[in-house]
Amino acid sequence: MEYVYAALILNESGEEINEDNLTDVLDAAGVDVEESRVKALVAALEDVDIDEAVSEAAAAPAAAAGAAG
Amino acid sequence: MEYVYAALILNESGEEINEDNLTDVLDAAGVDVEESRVKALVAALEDVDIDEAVSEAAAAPAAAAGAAG
Amino acid sequence: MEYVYAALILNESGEEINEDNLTDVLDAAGVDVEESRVKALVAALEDVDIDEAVSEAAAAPAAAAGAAG
Amino acid sequence: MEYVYAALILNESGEEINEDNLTDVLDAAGVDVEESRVKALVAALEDVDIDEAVSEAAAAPAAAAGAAG
Amino acid sequence: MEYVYAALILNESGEEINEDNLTDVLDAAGVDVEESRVKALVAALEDVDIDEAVSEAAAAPAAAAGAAG
Amino acid sequence: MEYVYAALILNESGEEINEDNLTDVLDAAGVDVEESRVKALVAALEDVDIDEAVSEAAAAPAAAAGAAG
Amino acid sequence: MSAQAERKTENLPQWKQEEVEELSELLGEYESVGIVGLTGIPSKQLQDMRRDLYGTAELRVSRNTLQIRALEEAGYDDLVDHVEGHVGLIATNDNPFALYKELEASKTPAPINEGEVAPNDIVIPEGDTGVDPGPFVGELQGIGANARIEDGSIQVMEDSTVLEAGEEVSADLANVLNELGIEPKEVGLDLRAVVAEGVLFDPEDLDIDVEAYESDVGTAAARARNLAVNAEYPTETTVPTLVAKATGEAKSLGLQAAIEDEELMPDLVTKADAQLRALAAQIDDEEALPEELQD
Repeated sequence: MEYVYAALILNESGEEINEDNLTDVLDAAGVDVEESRVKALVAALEDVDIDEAVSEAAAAPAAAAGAAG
Repeated sequence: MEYVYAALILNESGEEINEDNLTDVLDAAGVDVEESRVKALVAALEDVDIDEAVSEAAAAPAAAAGAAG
Repeated sequence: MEYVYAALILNESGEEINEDNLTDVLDAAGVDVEESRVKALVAALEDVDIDEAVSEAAAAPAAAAGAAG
Repeated sequence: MEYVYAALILNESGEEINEDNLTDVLDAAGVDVEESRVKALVAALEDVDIDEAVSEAAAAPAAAAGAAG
Repeated sequence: MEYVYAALILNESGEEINEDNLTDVLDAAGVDVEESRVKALVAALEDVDIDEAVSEAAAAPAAAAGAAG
Repeated sequence: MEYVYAALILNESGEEINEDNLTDVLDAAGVDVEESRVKALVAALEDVDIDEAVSEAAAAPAAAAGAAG
Repeated sequence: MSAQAERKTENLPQWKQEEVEELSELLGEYESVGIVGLTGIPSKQLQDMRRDLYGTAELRVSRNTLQIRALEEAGYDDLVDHVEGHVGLIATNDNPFALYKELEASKTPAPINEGEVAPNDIVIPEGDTGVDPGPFVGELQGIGANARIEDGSIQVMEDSTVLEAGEEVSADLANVLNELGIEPKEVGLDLRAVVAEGVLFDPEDLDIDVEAYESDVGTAAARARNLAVNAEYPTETTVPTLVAKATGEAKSLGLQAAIEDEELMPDLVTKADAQLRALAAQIDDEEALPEELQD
């Protein structure tokens, strides 16, 4: 999951989500970085609106919470 | 949320969640790190079982995802 | 809600929720304190288990966490 | 809640919700009126649109907290 | 609803819900009291468990408020 | 949560949410104030619309309550 | 006593005059006076009813002409039109709504006979009649019920209205109803009108919907709660809600601002996880997904 979190941090800091930046973040966290996964993630996120995806996680829980209650 | 993401990366890589490590990760992501937030985060996480918090979350998402869909 | 927030701070700090303490907290926050509202709150809280009320709110399921976005 | 009911009657009869009127209504109902509670109610209602406030659902605590969480 | 509110005050003050008491409360609130409505209310409430109806309303505030709207 | 409540009181009284004011409020409540937490709180709230964040807590309950029922 | 009434009374024999006077005096002693229908009540049962009312209301039966005179003398002219058929006078200090409720509750079902007029629609209910197959199915069909033989007995397929209110009961219908044990009449004191402190109430006015009042009580309570909570007025009832609301608000703020508070951390971690999963759900490439989230 650490690769995706790294992407989320970059998204918040406003830095570009590219191979170098992801690798830097993961390196700093002591992760043994796999280049192919970084590549794949960068490619996969190219067309994704991260803010929208993340905020959708926010929208649902009211219902979930209700159901849980 | 970037501070929380950073802590979660460290949690996954197995590194200690301390001020230095958090600062390194955030720095690498280009975050303008505020020492006080890092301190507060380390203190706040001291008694929290992160894996437990995550696995509880994992139980719910089905409902959430459905609603979000 | 400032009167209720003030009561909750006192509850967490372990201080007694009485008129003097509430007034002090609200004064410190620059609130133009109305004595009657303080009195009414103290009276209403007399028979209420505040921790129970708080923990009921906190029982908020994990799923809810996403809600905040 | 008798103080609140008294305010609601005055609201419906079109009389002003002030200390005197509230006291009169509560007196007539045999309530041992506490001045501070009357004052507090008048203060609390000062800037409130009563007709709107009565129909707006007051948070259902447990569930509400969940959603908020 | 002013007649019902008046009955609820009497219920809380522990006074009997009869024509005289209701009329007194409503009079004090400046309501132009209709005797037949008072009579009908007294007769109807004879068969209503007021405390139960009140606490049921508390259990489902959202729904109740909707009805009130 | 006392730090958060303190911020909420200041928000309602219209005072600035800065380190001094927060410390004053918490002091008055008998809280043993940690400077770094105060700093962290101020930093965390810097770009947050508090009223909006608070009102989101209020927005959900009706639905949640319904589902919970 | 009006002059006209006086004149009428003068023309009556002594015993009738006395009865009218006694009745009108009685009516004058009570706050409310009403007319009750007595149709179909056997005299023995009427005695019992009169006794049951003792302490609540006084029931008097007399010739209609005398009842009318008495009503006129006591100033209850509004009720005169309601003196029709087999009726009595009822007088009470009770709330007329309560009296109506009490009288309605005391009504009992009774069979209806050939030649009687149906007081309400007569319905043969859907279901198993419990009658073995035989000519009875034809009798049911003959009076207009949708009946057939099924599972070894005679069944009524749907609620069937076999006579409308105001129509006369035929011999065939009376037989069928008797066979099925259906008692379509409600027999008892039938309050037709009441004058209470000068106001005339008819049964429609008096038939209060207790459930509606009960729901009003709930609505009133909910509205008061809403107001108290929304106006932040603390009472024993609303303080738990206010506390919960304040807690919820603090939590909402804490989570949105990602405030580093020990209490909030579990939820913040959960939130981060939820966001990660939401983002992962947008990723099509398995290769790019964390192992935990690969299918």
